Amino acid sequence: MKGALRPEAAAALIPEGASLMIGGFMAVGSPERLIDAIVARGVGGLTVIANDTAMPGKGIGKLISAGLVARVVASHIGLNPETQARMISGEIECELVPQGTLIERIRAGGMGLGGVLTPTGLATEVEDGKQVIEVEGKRFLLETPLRADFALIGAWQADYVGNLNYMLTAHNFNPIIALAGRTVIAEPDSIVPVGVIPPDAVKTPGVLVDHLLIRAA
Amino acid sequence: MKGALRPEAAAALIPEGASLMIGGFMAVGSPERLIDAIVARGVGGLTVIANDTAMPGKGIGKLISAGLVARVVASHIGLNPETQARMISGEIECELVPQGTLIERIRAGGMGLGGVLTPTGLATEVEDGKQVIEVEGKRFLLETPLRADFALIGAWQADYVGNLNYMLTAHNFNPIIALAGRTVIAEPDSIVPVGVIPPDAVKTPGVLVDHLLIRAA
Amino acid sequence: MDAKELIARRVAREIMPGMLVNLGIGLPSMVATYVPASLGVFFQAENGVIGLGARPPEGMEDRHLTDAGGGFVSAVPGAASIDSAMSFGLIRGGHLDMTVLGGLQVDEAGHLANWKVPGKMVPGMGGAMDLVTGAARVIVAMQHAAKGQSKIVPKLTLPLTALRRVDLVVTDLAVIEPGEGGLILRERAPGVSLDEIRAATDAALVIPGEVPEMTLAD
Amino acid sequence: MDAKELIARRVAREIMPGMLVNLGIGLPSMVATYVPASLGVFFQAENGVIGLGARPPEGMEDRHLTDAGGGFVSAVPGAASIDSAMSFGLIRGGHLDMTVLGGLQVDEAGHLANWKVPGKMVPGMGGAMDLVTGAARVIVAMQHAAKGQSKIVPKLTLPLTALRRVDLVVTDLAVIEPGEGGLILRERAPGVSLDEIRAATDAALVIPGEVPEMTLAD
Repeated sequence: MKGALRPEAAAALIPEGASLMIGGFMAVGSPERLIDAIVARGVGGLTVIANDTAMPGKGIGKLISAGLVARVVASHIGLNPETQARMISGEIECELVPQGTLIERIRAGGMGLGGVLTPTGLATEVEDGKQVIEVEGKRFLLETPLRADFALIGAWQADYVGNLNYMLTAHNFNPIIALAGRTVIAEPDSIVPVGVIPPDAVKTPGVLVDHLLIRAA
Repeated sequence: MKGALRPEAAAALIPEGASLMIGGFMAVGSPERLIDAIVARGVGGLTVIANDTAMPGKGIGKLISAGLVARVVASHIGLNPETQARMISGEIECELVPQGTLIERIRAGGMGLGGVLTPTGLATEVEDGKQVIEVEGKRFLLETPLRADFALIGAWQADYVGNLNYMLTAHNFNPIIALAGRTVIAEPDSIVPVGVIPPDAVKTPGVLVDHLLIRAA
Repeated sequence: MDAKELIARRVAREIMPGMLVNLGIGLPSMVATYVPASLGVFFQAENGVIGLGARPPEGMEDRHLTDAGGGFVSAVPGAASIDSAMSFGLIRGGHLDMTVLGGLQVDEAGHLANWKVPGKMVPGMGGAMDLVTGAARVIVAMQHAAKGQSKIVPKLTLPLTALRRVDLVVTDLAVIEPGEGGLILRERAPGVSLDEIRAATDAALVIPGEVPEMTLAD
Repeated sequence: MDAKELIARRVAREIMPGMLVNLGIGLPSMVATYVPASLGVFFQAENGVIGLGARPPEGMEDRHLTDAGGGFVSAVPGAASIDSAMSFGLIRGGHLDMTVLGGLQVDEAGHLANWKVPGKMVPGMGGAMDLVTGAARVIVAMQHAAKGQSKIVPKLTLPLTALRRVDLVVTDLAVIEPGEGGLILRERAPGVSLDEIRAATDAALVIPGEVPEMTLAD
């Protein structure tokens, strides 16, 4: 862990065209201050890998509305009409992935696996273009790993060495994307001294985290 | 969760020839009282799937010494000379699996995946008889899922609905085998009222646990 | 009682003590209202708490605790937080005892379409494909018809959600059990005749000698 | 200073501030002794704590906290407990900055054999195959020879641990860096001559113009 950054300094790390995994489920557990800083910086052509694109004005929805996103890999965009409109107009390229497959692909990327076999999506349009592999007489889709340049995490607590934990339904994609981003930036609700988060309560070890966002003013 | 059983009642659930996943790493985190009860019952022909076979007199080592085990799937048996001797004499059939592959095979079994692709074991004797699959120009071994009739878990705390947590290095295989046993029996150090383990501290949700062992006398 | 309440009350009767149940957003989420706490059922939302409870008291909503639709919920005693990998591990691995989902169409093979209307609605499949593939029991809760069109059809015209045959379809007119031999009409809604159901259904129905009226949860 | 201490002290110098490091049991575990706490290094054992510390004070050992060999350890401030899936996810996914393992043989291709002697020792590979496959940097710490036989060989005669070429070999005689062109002799142990190293080594060595003596950690 390299230290705590102001939101604008964290956003400045992100270049044009970067790929971002962003935690959150309908913006619950998303790093809102970091997203605001990226919008303020205005860097475009981004790929966003996330469960969903939230709704206009919240979480990832703010990146969509600002026109910064060129490509979305998500399981659901139905509650953000702007994503739908920009997809239909061709401004955003959208890859829709079943939610359980998406999280396993991210985990595989983060954990050095070459892929996973899942029954989900067999015989649907999700199967198109994929290898079908038979194991013990059953057919599965081969789903390949996903990684990203950055993982942007919304956490509950962080300690001074970057250990993170999460609260209730704000876990969602956060602990998994922490493994799959080449640079990991976490925005915690609070930053506490080492020892306040006991070892058994750590959900993301600090060794995975590159930067924390400084506490909110 | 169906309730708390005496060790002998829990052991009585296990038939001749059953397959058992057992938590623990060199017996740290293994359910010792449950293992003692299985030894006392003396049911044989067991398959044990675990990281290791501990050492004589400890954890899984007690099942080995009692001659109850016909087959072992493990990553390491080197610290139990009895396992080695019984393997060489042909009494125990032994499948050795790299540790990271073993835990992923168990996870895949528990999570409904048809397998995972790993680079581990490529070009070694672990590759023998396995499918090699190429993804994005890299070669991987296809490793298939493992399940078992029973998962026998050593936990730190359980609550009345079966939620479990674990302490320090006693996590190891326990939270993963909880997903892959058709019947899951957990031996906690203590059993506490609902609410003592907060939702964010639960490592194994009670919905996965069939039986707890009653507290030690 | 309106059609949605009727469906929710009938689905509630499928829920057995101690089950782990996922309720989709919309109509399916209404089912929880009719399941008594004494059953010890745990509701899961795929976004990550086992043991979802009702909306919290005014002023006590917390932004870290919502259902899959983003609405504020509470958690029952004994709840457990899980991340998305665990959530879908439970779903795909068959640990989820039941899922209740909405539907656009069910056909004579028992196949469900519920995630896409080509050229019109492309919201993404979210968790639907995993839920239908992996849950131990899949119940479709939907109106029998939409805009005068039967949603029980001979063959899906909308994109398939999963290969797996669903276990039960509960509508405002009927309870239908898909099986090897087709769609078996199991129950009629109160006061609805067999002829009315036949007339409202495009698919062929297998009709046993006796088709009782639904019993509804309180 | 005996051979093992020499090796451990030389390996310790490879460890950089803030690294996540896995030390194998036996000789490699001695390396920790020579790494100052001020470096902020986190040691991992594959059985599951990030931030392993020294043996606890007498009477304070806890059976829930051991290293991969089953010996009692402590944990440093900021430690994190992990299960085996996470442990090997960190290893296989390249999050582990360095692993230090023992070896039976290293050959001119930089390949390591360290888990099996056919017909003799079949302990199982444990975590070795994952560690060598996945760690960002793999260091082999071993005696240069065993029973008068060089362990640095032209071609492995014992079973391979992993396809991956190891990054550095530290012995009681030399520091050797396997590369595209073979085994490069980088350093000599204090007081050991090039001829002594050549004589003790079955494999061909690439010997640069200058081969300095090792510098050891305090």
